[in-house]
Amino acid sequence: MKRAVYSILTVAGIAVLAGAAARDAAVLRWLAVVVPYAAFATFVLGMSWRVTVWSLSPAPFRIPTVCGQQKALSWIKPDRLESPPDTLAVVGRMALEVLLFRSLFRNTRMTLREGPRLVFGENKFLWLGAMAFHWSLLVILVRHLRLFLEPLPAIVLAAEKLDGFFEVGTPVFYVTDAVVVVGLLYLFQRRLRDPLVRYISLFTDYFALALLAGIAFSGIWMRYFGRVDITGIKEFALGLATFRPVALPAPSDSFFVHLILVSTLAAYFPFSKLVHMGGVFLSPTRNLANNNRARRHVNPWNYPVRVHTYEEWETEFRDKLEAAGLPLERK
Amino acid sequence: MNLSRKAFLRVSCFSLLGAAMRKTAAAFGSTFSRKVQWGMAVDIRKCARRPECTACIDVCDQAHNVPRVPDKRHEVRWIWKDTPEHAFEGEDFRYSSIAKLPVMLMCNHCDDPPCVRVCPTQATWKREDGIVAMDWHRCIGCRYCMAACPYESRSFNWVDPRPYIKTANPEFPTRTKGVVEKCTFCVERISQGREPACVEACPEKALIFGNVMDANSEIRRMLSSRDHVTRKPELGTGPNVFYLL
Amino acid sequence: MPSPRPEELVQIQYRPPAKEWLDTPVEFRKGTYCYSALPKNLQYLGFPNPRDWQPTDADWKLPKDWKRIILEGMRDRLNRFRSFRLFMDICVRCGACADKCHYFIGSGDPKNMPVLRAELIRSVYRRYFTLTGRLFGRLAGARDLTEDVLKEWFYYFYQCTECRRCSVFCPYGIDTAEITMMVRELLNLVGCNINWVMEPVANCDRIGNHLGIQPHGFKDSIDFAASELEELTGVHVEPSINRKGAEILFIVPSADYFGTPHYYTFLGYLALFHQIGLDYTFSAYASEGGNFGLFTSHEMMKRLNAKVYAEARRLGVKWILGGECGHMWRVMHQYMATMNGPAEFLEPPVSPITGTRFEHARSTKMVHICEFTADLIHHGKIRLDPTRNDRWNVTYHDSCNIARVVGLLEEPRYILRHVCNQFHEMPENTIREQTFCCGSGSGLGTDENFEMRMRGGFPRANAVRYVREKYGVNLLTCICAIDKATLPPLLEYWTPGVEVAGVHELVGNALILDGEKERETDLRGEPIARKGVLVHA
Amino acid sequence: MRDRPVIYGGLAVFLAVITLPFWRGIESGVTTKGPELARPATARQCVASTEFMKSSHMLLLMEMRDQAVRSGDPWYVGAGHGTYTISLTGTCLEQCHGSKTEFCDRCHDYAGVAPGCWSCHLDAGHSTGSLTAMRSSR
Repeated sequence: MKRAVYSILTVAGIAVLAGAAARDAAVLRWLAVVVPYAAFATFVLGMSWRVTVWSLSPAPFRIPTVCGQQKALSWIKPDRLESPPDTLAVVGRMALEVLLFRSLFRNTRMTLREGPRLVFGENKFLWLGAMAFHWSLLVILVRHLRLFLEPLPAIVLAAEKLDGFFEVGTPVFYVTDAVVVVGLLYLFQRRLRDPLVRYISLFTDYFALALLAGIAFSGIWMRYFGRVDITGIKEFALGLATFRPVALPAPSDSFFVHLILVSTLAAYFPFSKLVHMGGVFLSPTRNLANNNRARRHVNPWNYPVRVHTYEEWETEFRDKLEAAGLPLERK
Repeated sequence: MNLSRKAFLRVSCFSLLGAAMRKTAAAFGSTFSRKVQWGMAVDIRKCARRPECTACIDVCDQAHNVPRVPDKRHEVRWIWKDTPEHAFEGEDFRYSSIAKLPVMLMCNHCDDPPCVRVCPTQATWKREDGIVAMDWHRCIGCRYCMAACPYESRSFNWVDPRPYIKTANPEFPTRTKGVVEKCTFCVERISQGREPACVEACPEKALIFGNVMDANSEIRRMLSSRDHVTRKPELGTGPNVFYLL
Repeated sequence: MPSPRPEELVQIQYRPPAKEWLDTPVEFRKGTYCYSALPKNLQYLGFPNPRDWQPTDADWKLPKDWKRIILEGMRDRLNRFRSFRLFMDICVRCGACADKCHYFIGSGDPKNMPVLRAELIRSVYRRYFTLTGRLFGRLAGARDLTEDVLKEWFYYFYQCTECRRCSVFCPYGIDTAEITMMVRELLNLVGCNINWVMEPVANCDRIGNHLGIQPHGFKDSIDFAASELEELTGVHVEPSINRKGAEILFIVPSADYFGTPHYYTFLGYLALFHQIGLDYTFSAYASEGGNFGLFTSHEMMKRLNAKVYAEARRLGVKWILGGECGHMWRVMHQYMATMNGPAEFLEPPVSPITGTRFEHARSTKMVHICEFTADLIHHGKIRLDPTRNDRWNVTYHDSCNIARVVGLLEEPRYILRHVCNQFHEMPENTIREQTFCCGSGSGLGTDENFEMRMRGGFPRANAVRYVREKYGVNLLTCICAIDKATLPPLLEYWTPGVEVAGVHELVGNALILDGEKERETDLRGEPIARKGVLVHA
Repeated sequence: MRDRPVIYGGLAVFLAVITLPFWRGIESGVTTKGPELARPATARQCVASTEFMKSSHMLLLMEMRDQAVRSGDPWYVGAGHGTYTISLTGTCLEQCHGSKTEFCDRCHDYAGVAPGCWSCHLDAGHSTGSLTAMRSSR
C-alpha cells in the first residue's frame, strides 16, 4: 500500500515539477528540447546495451520448457507449437507468446477447499488485462507516429481509422484510450488487492504502472478536454526528429507534462523490469526447439572435467569384478 | 455542509418525485399539449389527374440528395407511389372509385412514433413542432426504427449513395453507407418559413401542408370539410399525413 | 502416526505475513530441511569447504571470503548462462507463478512462490550487479548479501524440486529450476550442500551408482532378478553385463534393480527383452542412469554423465536404451550430447525388431524405453493379455522431467491402454505439462525432510485422491525412479489404498512369453485377479 | 555463438523502427514548416479567434451542429456579432474559407486526421464533380 502511494506521488511530483517548469518560457524552451533528446538517447543506448549484455552470455544448453507432446514416433501426433521440433515451429511458439501471451493464457487459480480438496479454476483476467494494456499501447504508439512523420504512411492512418472505428465525437474517440486506462487500472488494483501479489510487489512495480497511467491521463486530457494546437505540436515533433528544434506552440503546459512523463518512461525503461519487452524474445525456455536428441546443441564454454574413468574403476574393483566373473579390459 | 438528515431526506424525496413527474409529463405531454403539429393532406383525386407525374418525388430527391439506386433491394425513398390496396391495408376499396388510383406515401410524422421509441441513440426524435426528425450524425445503422415503422417509411443505405446521385445539391448533405433516412417534412425549409419542396412542386396543388393544431389553418379546414383516411389508424400511432377521399 | 498428521498439515495459511519478506530471516524447522553433506563425500569429490556442520547451527563455518566467492561465482555464471542473467532481469512480478508451485500450495510459505524464491537471489543481483540497485537500494528491491541471506538461499533452494511447473505459466518462461541450479552451484562453492545429494553423487562417481552397489553386488542383483523372473514365469532369461559387441547398452536408474516397487519394473524389462530377443547388455561401470550431479552443478552432472558415452564406446554398442527415470532423462535429453557428445561412434538408433528408425534420437543415440515399447506394440510385435492387470484400476502420473523436458506424454499412455483395462486420467490441470511434482525430486527425498515432502506432494496426492474416490483407482503408474521411491509414502500419508508401479511392470504382467508357465501371479508375486474370475485371498 | 546474428539483427530492426522518424524525416527532406492555409476568400473575420479555432474548431462545429439539427435553430452569432446560417458547406466553406482542399485538408492531412464530416457534407467546389472521387480523397 505504502509503495503504491509513493509511486503515485512520485509520478505526480514529476508532473507538478514539469508543470512548474513550463511557467517559465525560457526554461520550457530549453527543457522541451534537451529532455526528450536525453531520454531517447538513454532509451536507445540503454536497450542496446541490455540486449548486448544478454547476447554476450551464451545459451550453453538447449532447455526449452516443453508444454506438449514431443515429435518422436511417426504415428503419434506432435504438438508443434508447445513442443516445437524445428525453427519454424519455434517462430510459431514465440509468435503466440509475444503476440497473444500464450503462457499467461494458461493461468489458473488454486483454491483449497474442505476435504481437503484442491481446485484449479480458470483465471484469465490477468491475461485479459495484460492483452488490453499491451495491445492498446502498441496501437497508441503507432498512432503517435502521425506527429513524427510527413507524409503519413498508410499504416498510421489505418491504425487511427481502426481505433476510431465507432466514430463517436469530435475529435473522434479512440477505443484504445479507454482500454489502456482500464487495463492499467486493473493491473494496478490487482497488485493492491491480491495479498500475494501485494507481498511480492516492489516500488518499481507500482511506479511503472503509475507512470504509464500518468502518460495516458495527460494524453487523454490533451485530446478530449484541455485542447492543444495539434499542428503546432507536430511542427515541434518534426523539429525534434529532424534535429532542427522549434518552439512549442502556446499554451502547452499539458503537452509539456505529457512530454516529460514520456521522457521519464523512456529513460527509466532500460534500467527496469520493463526490459521484458526485449527479454521475452531471448528466453531460452521458449525460443529453443525441443530437438535435443535429434540435433546436438553446442556449448561454447564446454570444458573438460575430471571423470572417474573405466580404467581407474576397473583397477579399483578388479578383485570384485574377477570374483563375479565379469569381463575385464586388462587381463 | 450544514444539512440535517431530515432536510436531506426531504430534498432527496422531492427531487426524486420531481424527476418522476417530469418523466411522466414527457410521456403524455407530447401528444396533448403540442401547439404545433405539422401535417400533410394528400388529395388523392387531384394527384391522380396526372398518373405519370413524379414532380414531388423528383424535387424531393434533388433537394435531399436521395440516391436513385437501381437495385430494388437497396432502394432509398422519401416519397413514393403505391396502390391504395397496399397503402391502406385492411380497408376495402374494391368498389371504391379510388381503388385504382396511385397514392403518394411518405413518413407519417406520427403523434406517437414507434421509430422514436426504439432508437437507441435518439438519432430519431420528435421535435416540438411534431416533425419526426433525424440526426444522421447519431445514426448507428441498427435499423430498429425500420423494424418498428409500420409504414415502411424508412430506407437503409446498403451501399454508398453518392454514385447514385446524379446532380448533387450542395446545400444538403448526402448520407453514408449504413445510415437510415426518411422524409423530414423539409425541416431545413420550415426553419426558413417555407413549405416542403413537394408541396411547392405539385402542379395540381394536391398536397396541403400546415399545422393541424391550428383550427384556422388551411389543412384543418380541408380535413373538417372532407372525408379522409389515415394509414393503419388501428395501430394508434396517430399519423399526420391524411388522405382526402 | 507420522507427525504432523495430515489433518494438521492441511491447515495451510495462504495469507502472507505483515512483515516484508526482506525482513523475515529463515527459521530451520525440523522436518522441512535436509541435513548437511558429510565431509568425506565432499573430500572425495574435491568439493570446497568440507566440514561438520548442520543448517541449524548458528555458525555455518563458511570460508572467510565466502561473500567474494559467491559474488564472483554469480558474475561467472551470469556471464556463462544467458538464462540466469535474463531471468534476473526480466521478471515483472506478475504473480502468475505464485500458486503453481507445489511447495507453495502445500506450505503457504510466500517464499515458496517461484517469483519470491527467485527474488531471494534477484535482490542480491540487483544490489551488486545493477545500477538501479546500487543507487536506490531497497527502493529498487535490492539488499546486501549476508549470512542470513545465504541461509535463506539454502533453505528455499533446497525446497525447490526443479520441476519447472512455474515455467509453464510464466509469460517469459522464467524457469525457477534454472535459478535453483545456479544458487545450488553457488552454495556448493562455499560448502553448503546436503548429504542426500552429495552421497549419491560421490557413490556414483566412484562406484558407478547412487546406492554404492559394487560390481559384484550389481551382478548378484541382476542374477537374482533373472531367477525370480524364472520362478514367476517359468522362462529362463540371461541378462549380460559389460558384454562387448552387444547391439544396445541398457541404462536404468540404480533403484530399478534394488528398490521397491522399481524392482517389478525391472522384471518387466527383463521379460520384454527376452521375449523379443533383444541383443543388449548392462554396464557395471555405468550402472546408474540417474544423475544427482544435476542437483549439484553442471560440472558434476557432466562428470557423472560422461560414463554413459564412455561405456557405450568401450563396449562397442550401436545405440543406448534408457529405462524409466525422470531426472535421468532430463540429463540424457537436454544435456548429454551437448556435454559429452558428439557420439559419432554410435549409430542412429533403429529398433532391431520393428525396423523403426528413431529419427528424433539420431544425434544423442539414446531412446526411451517407452518409445521403444510403444513402437513394439504399434507394430504388433508382442502379444499382451491386459486382463492380467485387472486387479489394478490405473492412473498415470506424468513425471515432471519427462513431461516438461522431454515432452513424452502419449507414449506411456499408449502402452497403458494396451496392457490394462481400467485407466483413468487425473484432472487436467494436474497432468501432462501441468503435472505436479512428487514433492521429493532434485535430491530432497530424504526422511529428515518428511514434512516438506508431504507438503510438496500434497497437490499430486490430492489429484490421486480425486480419481481414487471418483473411479476407484488403486494404482498410480509413473516412469520415474524418484516417484517410485517417494510416492508410496506420500500416498500412504494423504490417500491410503493407492499403490505405485512403473509402466513396464504392467507390461511385464500382460506380456505373453513364449514357453511361459500358467501365470498365476503377477510380477509382485500376488495372485492375478481377472475380472469375473474368483479372487484368491 | 550462432544466435548472436539473430539477436543483433532483431535489435537492429527494433532500432530501425523506433528511429523511424529520424531517418524518414531526413530521407523525405521534411521541414518543420507547418501547413499553409489559403486565407478566407471573402470574409474578413471568423466566428471566433484564430487561436481558438486552431485547437477547438471541431468543438464549435459540434455545438453548431447540435444547435441546427437538434434545436432546429440555424442561426449562429459569431464573435464579431455577425449572424451566420449554420451550414458547413454553404457558410463555413463557400461563404468564408472557399476551399476544402486548400483549407481544411491542409491541416487535417498534416496532422493525420480524417474527420467524417466530408462523407456526407459536400465540398461546394466539387459539388458537380464526381462525388465518389471526392470522398476517397478524404
